[in-house]
Amino acid sequence: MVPITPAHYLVLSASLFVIGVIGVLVRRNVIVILMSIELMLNAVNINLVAFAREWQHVVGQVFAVFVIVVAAAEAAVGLGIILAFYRNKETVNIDEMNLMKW
Amino acid sequence: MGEAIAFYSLAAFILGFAVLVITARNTVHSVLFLVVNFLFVAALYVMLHAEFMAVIQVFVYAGGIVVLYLFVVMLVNLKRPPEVHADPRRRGRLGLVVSGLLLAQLVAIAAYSTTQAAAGPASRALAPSPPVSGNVEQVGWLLYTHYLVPFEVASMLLLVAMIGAIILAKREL
Amino acid sequence: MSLIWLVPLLPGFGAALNGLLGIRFFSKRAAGLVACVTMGLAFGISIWAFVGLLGLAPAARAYDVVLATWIPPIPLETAHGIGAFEAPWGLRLDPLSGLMALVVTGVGFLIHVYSIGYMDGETRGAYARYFSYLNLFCFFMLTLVLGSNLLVMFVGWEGVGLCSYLLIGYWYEKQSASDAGKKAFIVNRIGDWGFVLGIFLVFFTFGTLDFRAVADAAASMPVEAAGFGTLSLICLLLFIGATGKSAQIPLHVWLPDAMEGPTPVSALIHAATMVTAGVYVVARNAVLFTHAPMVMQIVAIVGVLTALMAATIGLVQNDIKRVLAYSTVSQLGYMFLATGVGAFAAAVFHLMTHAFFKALLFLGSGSVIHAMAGDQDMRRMGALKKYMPVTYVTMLIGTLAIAGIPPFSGFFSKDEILYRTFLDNRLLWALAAVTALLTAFYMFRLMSMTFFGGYRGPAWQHGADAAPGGGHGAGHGGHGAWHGPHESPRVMTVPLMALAVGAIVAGFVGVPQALWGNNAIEHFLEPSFTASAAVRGEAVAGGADATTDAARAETGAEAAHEEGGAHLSRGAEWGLMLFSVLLAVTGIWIAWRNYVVRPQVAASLAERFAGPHRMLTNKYYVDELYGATFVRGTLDGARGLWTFDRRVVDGAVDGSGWITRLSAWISHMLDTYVVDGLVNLLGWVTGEGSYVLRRVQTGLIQNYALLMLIGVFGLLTLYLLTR
Amino acid sequence: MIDIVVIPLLKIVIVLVAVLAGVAYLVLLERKVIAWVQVRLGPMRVGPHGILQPIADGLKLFLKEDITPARADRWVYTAAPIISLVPALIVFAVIPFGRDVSLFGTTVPLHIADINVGLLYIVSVASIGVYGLILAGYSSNSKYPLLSSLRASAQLISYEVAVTMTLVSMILMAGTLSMVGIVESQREAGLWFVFAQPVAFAIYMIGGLAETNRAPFDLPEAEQELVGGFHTEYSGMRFAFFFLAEYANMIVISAVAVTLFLGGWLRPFPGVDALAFLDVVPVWMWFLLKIFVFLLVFLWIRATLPRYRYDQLMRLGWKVLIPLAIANVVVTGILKVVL
Repeated sequence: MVPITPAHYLVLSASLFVIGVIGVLVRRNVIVILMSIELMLNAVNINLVAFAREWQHVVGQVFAVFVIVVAAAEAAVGLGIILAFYRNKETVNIDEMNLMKW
Repeated sequence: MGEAIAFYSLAAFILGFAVLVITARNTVHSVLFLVVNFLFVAALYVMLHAEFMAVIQVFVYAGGIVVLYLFVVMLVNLKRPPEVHADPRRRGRLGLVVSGLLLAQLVAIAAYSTTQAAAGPASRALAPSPPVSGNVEQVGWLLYTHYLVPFEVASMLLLVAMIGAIILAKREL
Repeated sequence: MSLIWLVPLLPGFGAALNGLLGIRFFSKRAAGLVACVTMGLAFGISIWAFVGLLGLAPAARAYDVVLATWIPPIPLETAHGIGAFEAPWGLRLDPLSGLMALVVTGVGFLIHVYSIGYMDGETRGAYARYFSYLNLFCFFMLTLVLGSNLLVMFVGWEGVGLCSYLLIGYWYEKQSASDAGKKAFIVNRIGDWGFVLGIFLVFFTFGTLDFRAVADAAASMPVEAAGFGTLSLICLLLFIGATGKSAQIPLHVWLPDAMEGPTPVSALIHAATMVTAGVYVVARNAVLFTHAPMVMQIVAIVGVLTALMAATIGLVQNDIKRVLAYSTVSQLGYMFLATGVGAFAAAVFHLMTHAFFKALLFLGSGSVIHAMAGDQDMRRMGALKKYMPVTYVTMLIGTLAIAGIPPFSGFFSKDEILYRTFLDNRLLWALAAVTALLTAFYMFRLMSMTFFGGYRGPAWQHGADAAPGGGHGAGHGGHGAWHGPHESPRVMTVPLMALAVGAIVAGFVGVPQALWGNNAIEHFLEPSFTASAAVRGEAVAGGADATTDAARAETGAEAAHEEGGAHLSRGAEWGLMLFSVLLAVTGIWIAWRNYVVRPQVAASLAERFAGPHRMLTNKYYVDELYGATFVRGTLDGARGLWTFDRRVVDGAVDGSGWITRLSAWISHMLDTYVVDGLVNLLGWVTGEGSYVLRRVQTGLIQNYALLMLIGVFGLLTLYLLTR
Repeated sequence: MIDIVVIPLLKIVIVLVAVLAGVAYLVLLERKVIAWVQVRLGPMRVGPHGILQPIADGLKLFLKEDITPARADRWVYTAAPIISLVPALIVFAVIPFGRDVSLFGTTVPLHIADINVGLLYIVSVASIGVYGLILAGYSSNSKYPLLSSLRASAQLISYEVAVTMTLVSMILMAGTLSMVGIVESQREAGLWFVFAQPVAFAIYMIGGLAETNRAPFDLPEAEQELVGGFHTEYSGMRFAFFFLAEYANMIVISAVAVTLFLGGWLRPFPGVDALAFLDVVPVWMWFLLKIFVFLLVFLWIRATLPRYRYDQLMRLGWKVLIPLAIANVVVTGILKVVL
């Protein structure tokens, strides 16, 4: 059985990332889309931590911390927007969030 | 050996739950799957000897953010299901295809990169290596010395996000 | 004598009172009273001053009053370096001005009184307006007369011109009246042009405008016997002004038309005073004229020709006032003839007597017109003797006076003139004699047609029909019906009598030695016509020619009582007198024979000499000539200028404006279609392009995300391919 | 092999059994104490003075029919009790009961695992526990549970902040995240941190009451308003799980408080040698004793204080405790730098 190299983690995170992308592109529920974004961020984090492990240096984890911070902020604001929108239009369907167009 | 088993099983769980997250009809279920997914990611971190990251993952993601999701879902989801009204102009399938292509490309890159010699040592000079031992100590040392300014900026970002969320979510100010 | 400044100011005050308040507030009686009282006071003051003047020694008979400084000294360029141009409000009383003031105030006063009755028909405002004009005229006339320098005189000069205009056009509703006023004014302007130039030249030559100073300065200059020098030019210019004011050829045309004014106005302004201003000016500058013999000749010729022409015209006129007007012109001609021959005293003498009898005649004619309810045509009169005896008698006296029948005043003055002319130039004397004959003839023609023969006027019912001829001058216009010819009210007859007395006695101040009288008026006036004694002395010391000049200059004033020099024997003088009287009698007899005994003869004569008759009736076509030349020329020139203005100047202006508009239009088009076009094109392109581009803007977030993903894919591909 | 697999497994079993038994008897203890406070006798039937009452309850719950409401989210409905119980139990993995002891010739540390992020581990696991409440309320498809679950979770999250802040100040004091390390640091410091951090202790106590939904913060299961709280629809073993989870949480809170503030297994005033005779008592006895005292205090408070109103609850949490905790952290940091 081959040893676990960073390539494995790369493939893993890539797959997770792509799954998040698919979620973003396919689902119409805004909340799910946000969650997919969280998935993508996690993929990134996996990469960071994996390379931190690979290089025996925690800088990657530090970056991961920042990523988590960003994720938290994004979640808070995004969900606030969703709530506000929901109060006005009684929907979370992204296909109905198409006011900003010609 | 054991590492391989752990990795493959964890990877399988992570990807499986991720797929469940984006495929579950019920939003609450997908939120739950997300939590489980995060927990497995945390386990992966533990396997990578990043205990701090693991705990933070659980604490912040599972314990904070996702709870927020759950609240929003409960506040929002009690009305009609959101899946009605699909806009025909949306290119869902094309998205799938492109995503697949992207995955293939990324995997290709990863496979290609393994054949190359790791450019590690050069990059290791990015940041000073902490003089302390222990995961948490090292992370903290870096955060409060070399990455102090980004740290403060991050705190500012959080503050701003908090205020913005309050403004947005509050019905009347 | 120290109150002399009141003489002009009193009438001025009256004029102001009547003009400012009277027109609105005064009753007729009040207005008339104001005017007459002011004039009466002026008359009294002038008499008193005159008496005071007589009380002085002949050499010192001059009294100056300076009311105020009008123009402070201004340095101006003159012939002798820089001179101070100044003009005080100065009045001078000397024999000449005293006499003139006496005449003006006296006759003026009587005419004021007369006007009270004559203008009775006017409405209250017009009445006050008339009297304010009349007073204003007297004010200016007296300023003219008493002014001590040319500028003050010129003020009066223009003022009387103004008043003449106002009074001729008094009935301004009548087109002919206003036209006549304008005519008089414009013709006078022509004369005044010369007069002003004369004043300028006087100042430039002598550096002063004071008469006395000018006279003294001129006395020390040589007589321009041969050439035509500065003095001659001055005299010519002044004479032009005189012709304008005194209706001499060629500016005589305005006077007959001036008869459109009320008859008292004709009497005062156009017979007694204003028209004689020209004579007064010439006499006032006697010294200058004596130093310009050539101009003297011109003056004499103009005078005699004017006299003759006016007399001939007067022969055939049928309008009673026009006849008198032409006779006035002719008498003025006599006066200028006198000045021309150097007999200034005789001229002033004739001026005085003429003022009396001509004013008398005019007022009489006014009375007649009054009686005829405004009709002035003698052909519709006749046999008025029995209706208005007072008028008849007074007018008869006036006529005899003008005809030169002794012992009336006209005889002395006219005979003096004829005598002096005879001494100076036989030809002129002949013409003057013929004029005398004609004068006698047409005056008695007037008398005959008016008072003798049968009544040819319109019939009248007692109190039935309205006055014919509109009766603008008719005192009875006020109370409707015309009751036929009748004597005028006392307020009009009394002045007539007074003037008649004047016409009789005025001559006795100048009885010649030939009739054992001493020519008092000449001696009295002499200082006014000569330079002051001192100047004369140094002029004598100045050299032979100067002395001869002085002597020659003084002949005009002294030859009459000098033994020797240009003089005739007493017998010859008698002969001349008899001859002139004979001429007058002949004229009277012809008139009597033709118009009273056998009136048809006149008509037959008119038919036989139709051409000359027509020419005379049309006044030698002078008006037509002027109308054809000057008026038409002026009008055509004005029209031409107007056309030029409209075509060329306005054309240029309009053209520039048009060009501006065109360019503005062009730039507007440019702006609209090019500039805006570009802008709109840009906007259009943007809009159309956005139609295409906004297709991308689907509002579907996931499509945007998909685009992002494709971008990432593309970038990665690029990365892979390029590394 | 033994000390890698067998001994940890033994320890886990012992701890689980002890905790569950403790929970069972804690219920009895509560009933008795409140009865005494209210001058009653409490359960007296089963066994002498109702000693066997917990067993009877357990049997009853075990045998009771397990009802799932119609149109409930079945999976979640099933998962919710487990999700709420498991965190409460796995927290004990890092609680040290005492110094290493040697028996049978091998030194055995009296804790299951000593990880260097122990405190964070506790916090994060506790934060997981909230899912149990929310999902229970959501999945039972009934309004009372839903409301109470929302209340409970909101309350939990709000007070968690304050509690975490106090823990931060404790970490500042100890300079480590490991529980053992904290106890050791207290021993070295020679006094319990409760004396060094009275404010943090008070905040932690109040926050602990709130997190465990105990009186006076027991709004989520306020019988008067919401019939029974988030587990109204539950019955049988699932209900038992919730029950266990709640009381286990009480014990967890007490254990953590003891470890952080009361010196864990240390005897009173460890710095004073005059009291060395107290060391005759085994260390784990000290630990259990302190926990017992804590639990008594819990019960005592419940029996004494009335319930808060919801707005009062939130005001206390957000406007008093959190600012106070932050201030405490700041002051502590400053003091650490200065001293």
